[in-house]
Amino acid sequence: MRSIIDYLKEIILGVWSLLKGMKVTGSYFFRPGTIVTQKYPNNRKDLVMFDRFKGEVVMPHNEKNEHKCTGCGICEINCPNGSIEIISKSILTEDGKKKRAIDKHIYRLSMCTFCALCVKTCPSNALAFSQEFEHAVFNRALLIKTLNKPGSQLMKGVE
Amino acid sequence: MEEKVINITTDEQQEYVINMGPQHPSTHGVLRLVVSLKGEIVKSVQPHIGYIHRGIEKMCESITYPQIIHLTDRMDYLSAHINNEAVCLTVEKALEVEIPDRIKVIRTIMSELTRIQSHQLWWASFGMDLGGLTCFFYGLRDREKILDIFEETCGSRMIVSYNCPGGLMYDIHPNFQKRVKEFIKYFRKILPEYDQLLSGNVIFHERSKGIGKLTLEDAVSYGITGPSGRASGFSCDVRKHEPYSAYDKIKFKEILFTEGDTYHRYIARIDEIWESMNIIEQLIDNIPEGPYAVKMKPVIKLPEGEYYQRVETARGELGVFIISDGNKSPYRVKFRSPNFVNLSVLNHIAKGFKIADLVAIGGSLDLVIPDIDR
Amino acid sequence: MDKIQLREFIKSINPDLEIKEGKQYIEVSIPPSKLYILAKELREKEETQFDFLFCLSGVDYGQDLGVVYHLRSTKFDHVVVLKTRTTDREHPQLDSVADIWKTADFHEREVFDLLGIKFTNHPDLRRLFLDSSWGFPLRKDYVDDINIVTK
Amino acid sequence: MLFDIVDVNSSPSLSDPWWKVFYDFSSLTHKIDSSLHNAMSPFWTTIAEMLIIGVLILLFYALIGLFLVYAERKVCAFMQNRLGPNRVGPFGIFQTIADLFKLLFKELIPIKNADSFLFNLAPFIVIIASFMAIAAIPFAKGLHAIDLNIGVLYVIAVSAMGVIGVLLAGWSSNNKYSLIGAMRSGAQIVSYELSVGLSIITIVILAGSMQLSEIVEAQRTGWFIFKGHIPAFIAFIIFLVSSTAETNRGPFDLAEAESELTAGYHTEYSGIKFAFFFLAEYINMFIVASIAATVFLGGWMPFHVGHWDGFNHVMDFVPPFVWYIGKTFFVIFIMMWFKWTFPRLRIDQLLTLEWKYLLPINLVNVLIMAFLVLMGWHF
Repeated sequence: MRSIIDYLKEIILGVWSLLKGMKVTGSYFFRPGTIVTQKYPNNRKDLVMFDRFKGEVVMPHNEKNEHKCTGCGICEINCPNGSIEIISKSILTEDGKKKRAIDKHIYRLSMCTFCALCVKTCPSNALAFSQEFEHAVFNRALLIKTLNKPGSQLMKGVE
Repeated sequence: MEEKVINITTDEQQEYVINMGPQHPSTHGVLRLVVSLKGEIVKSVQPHIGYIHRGIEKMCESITYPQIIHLTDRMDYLSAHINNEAVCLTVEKALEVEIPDRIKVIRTIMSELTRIQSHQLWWASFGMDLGGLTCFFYGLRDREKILDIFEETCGSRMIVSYNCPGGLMYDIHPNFQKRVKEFIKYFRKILPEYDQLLSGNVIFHERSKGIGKLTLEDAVSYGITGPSGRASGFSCDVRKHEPYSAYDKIKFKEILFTEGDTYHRYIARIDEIWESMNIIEQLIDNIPEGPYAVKMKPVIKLPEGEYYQRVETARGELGVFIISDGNKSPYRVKFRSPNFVNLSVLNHIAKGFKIADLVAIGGSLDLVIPDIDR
Repeated sequence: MDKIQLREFIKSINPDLEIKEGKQYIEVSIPPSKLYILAKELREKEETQFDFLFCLSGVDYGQDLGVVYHLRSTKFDHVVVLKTRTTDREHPQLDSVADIWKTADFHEREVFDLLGIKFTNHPDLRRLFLDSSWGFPLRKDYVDDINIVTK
Repeated sequence: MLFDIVDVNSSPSLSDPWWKVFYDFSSLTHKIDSSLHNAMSPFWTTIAEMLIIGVLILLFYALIGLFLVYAERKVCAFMQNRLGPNRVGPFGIFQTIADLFKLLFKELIPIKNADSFLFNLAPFIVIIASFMAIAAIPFAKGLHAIDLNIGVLYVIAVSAMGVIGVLLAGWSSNNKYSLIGAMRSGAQIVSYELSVGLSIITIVILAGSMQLSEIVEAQRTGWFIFKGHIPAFIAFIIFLVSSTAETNRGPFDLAEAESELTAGYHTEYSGIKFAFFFLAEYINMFIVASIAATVFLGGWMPFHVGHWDGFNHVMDFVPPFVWYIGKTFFVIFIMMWFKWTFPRLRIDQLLTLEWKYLLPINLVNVLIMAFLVLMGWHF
């Protein structure tokens, strides 16, 4: 008799535990307000990324097309993957001295691991992260980017 | 007339060998298990690893200490922050740098958040291993909230790279405390649902109780650490035994069980989530003022010698062993990764159970394959 | 046991060992031939009970190949580091400790795979990550023109 | 011949308005039958009727399959806090049609060491088994392809035939996972067939007939699940559980067990052959749900409560076909709810559940029901 009671108890408790699980899923079924899905390409307009989001490395330019990069090469040394390459040239300053300046700041997005060492170690804060995250392209060559804009110059007062 | 060949098959020849993986839904990555079966019963499991061996230890020998950190993210990607912290602690220990309290507290909070999100993902995939697909979505839904906190402060969601030798990359975001408190409040309400959905279930109890028993002796001998080891009664919480960061200042309980089966490995992790939330609640309102990083030399060179640092990741004890010869890059780095060691016990505990149990046991050990392969 | 006691105790087992006070732990250098015996004693002696081998790392010291064992006792919470070296780079051989600590099984396979140190009496010494055609990548003289890129 | 079996009692009159046909399809079928008879000989009439019914059922089959796949995806998505398909068409309703085209155009990968004849035969066996079962289901009053006098037995027997296809698929694809999946499926269906049969027998005792139309007719005064007291309710629960197991759906989807056996018996199938298995799974679910609706929930009979005449009249106003579909989808929803909530059982626990729990309870239940019917204690 005892065993039969235990047997029935086992069944009832088992079914009860199953019903509790069904309560959880069922309650979500009848509360569509809790749905967390974002319809991504449709909400592109009002999608705001966090301001620290590491999308890709960019070199901010001001309105006079000036940047802060002196071409010192610290970012190149610090990059663990060799995704930054700096091609420098020598230019004549106003007072007739020869000076090193960047010709091209090449950044290979495909090799970047977003460790932020370049941005952090840059002595003149020339680099920053943008919030751009849609990096997909059809050609790998497009992932090699030149960060300084054509014709840009070093900002005054940055050494 | 041809001679008749009589085949005498032994027990061993009758075994039915199947390859689980490298592409298999329940190996959680490119792990290959060669399983010998007899009927449904597992006779032996041979793990074959190395499909994503990247040679991180070799790579570390040619790069500088700050650069190592971004590689450790990619070992156990679910405990990324804790891995970073381990390397930073080793470097700081070697250089004998005094770390301000603010950094320690922030590191502790971040570590515990990492632990919670790792256990959430584990819960999600463990539920899926057992066939309850809904668990997967609930787990990921809640994990997203922590990842948002990470994204706001660190700039990335999973591979955070938030530590650097001597402190942190940036200060915490102004919203950090508010968001963490919101999350804790939310998750304290949601976590019992996990229990109702999966672990309160009679099917779950049947599937997990008494499955894959690991005795204390074996756990120590195999070196099984983390929640899996603690479920067997192996007191191996580095946070208690060798406190680092701010763990010596806070009160928390080491979750210990003695049964060591799949069910208790599960419960150990769930209890750890509760405990982690307690730790965060103790710290979140008391973040001291101070700098977020100590000024370090531009080129970090460790003095000659050997340094070992243990930390508790979400899966167990991570050891960082650095041999330095005084250069800017280490002479030899060894990562004692918890998953690598935990995998070695799989054959021992899965023998004699069924295939479905093998999946459950593998899920309960919470393996992360990149950490095994490194 | 604290560090001094531990030192005395190891001295008492084997008086001619080189014991060094490391930065964190006691470091015992031991020739390969005596390693297994000492390891077994440390594991089984009532006073030490080093039952948890928490790290086993192979190191290429340039001339020699060596293995470092980090041992801990779960009962007393003390730690000792054993170090052994072999000068033979062609056929390096060490005794396996896999029957003392089961965790050494995988660790030794890893060391064999990456450094090429053979462990005698190992239950199942196969390569772990790489296939048999690879060299031993963690050795300092390993060259790989394709996969290792230097600037 | 096929059409006029349908209805004997009702006398259709031409004066009824056109919408009356939704309450009684027999007038429509009679009309078609008689006009066909006028046009050709009885032999060709039968052939033509078979053709019409075949095409209709095929169409229905495809539609139901497509809709159920969509419904399942939506239901599971809502349970999992997701939106589910939402790209193709409004609310993603054309998603499954897009999937169908994808499956149609996919390459049928030939397996080198497979037993190609059996390999190709297996999906057809599975789909034909479900196709045959659908013929005997009463969709509404007068909408009933063939009303066998052993309807219940026929449906159970035929729907269990699908396992042969599953076994063949697993064996012939020469894949170890498939074989394990197929063997599990075999063991599972052989044991759960028993429970399905016994739980229906409980109701057959109450109804006193195995003819599906009579079972439905007997529920005019009240559905069997209410008429039969607790035994009928227990039988309903057991039927739900064991029919979920019989259709290889979660939490009893051991034959596929995607976290253990990747995809089980249909691992090696691709394209439209895979689609056949996929479709058959959903149609089997529909069949067992409609059996549950017919036997326990009164088929196309509306819901009536005692002497609430006004209420009963409103219920009568809803066409029988809608009642039937509503009940069937209610059962299907419960089965989906099961699937998306519970973890999967292990094979030995699956058999334990059958032999140690469902079967003994079922046997006792049959006895109690027989006793109730003998004493006349049912409503």
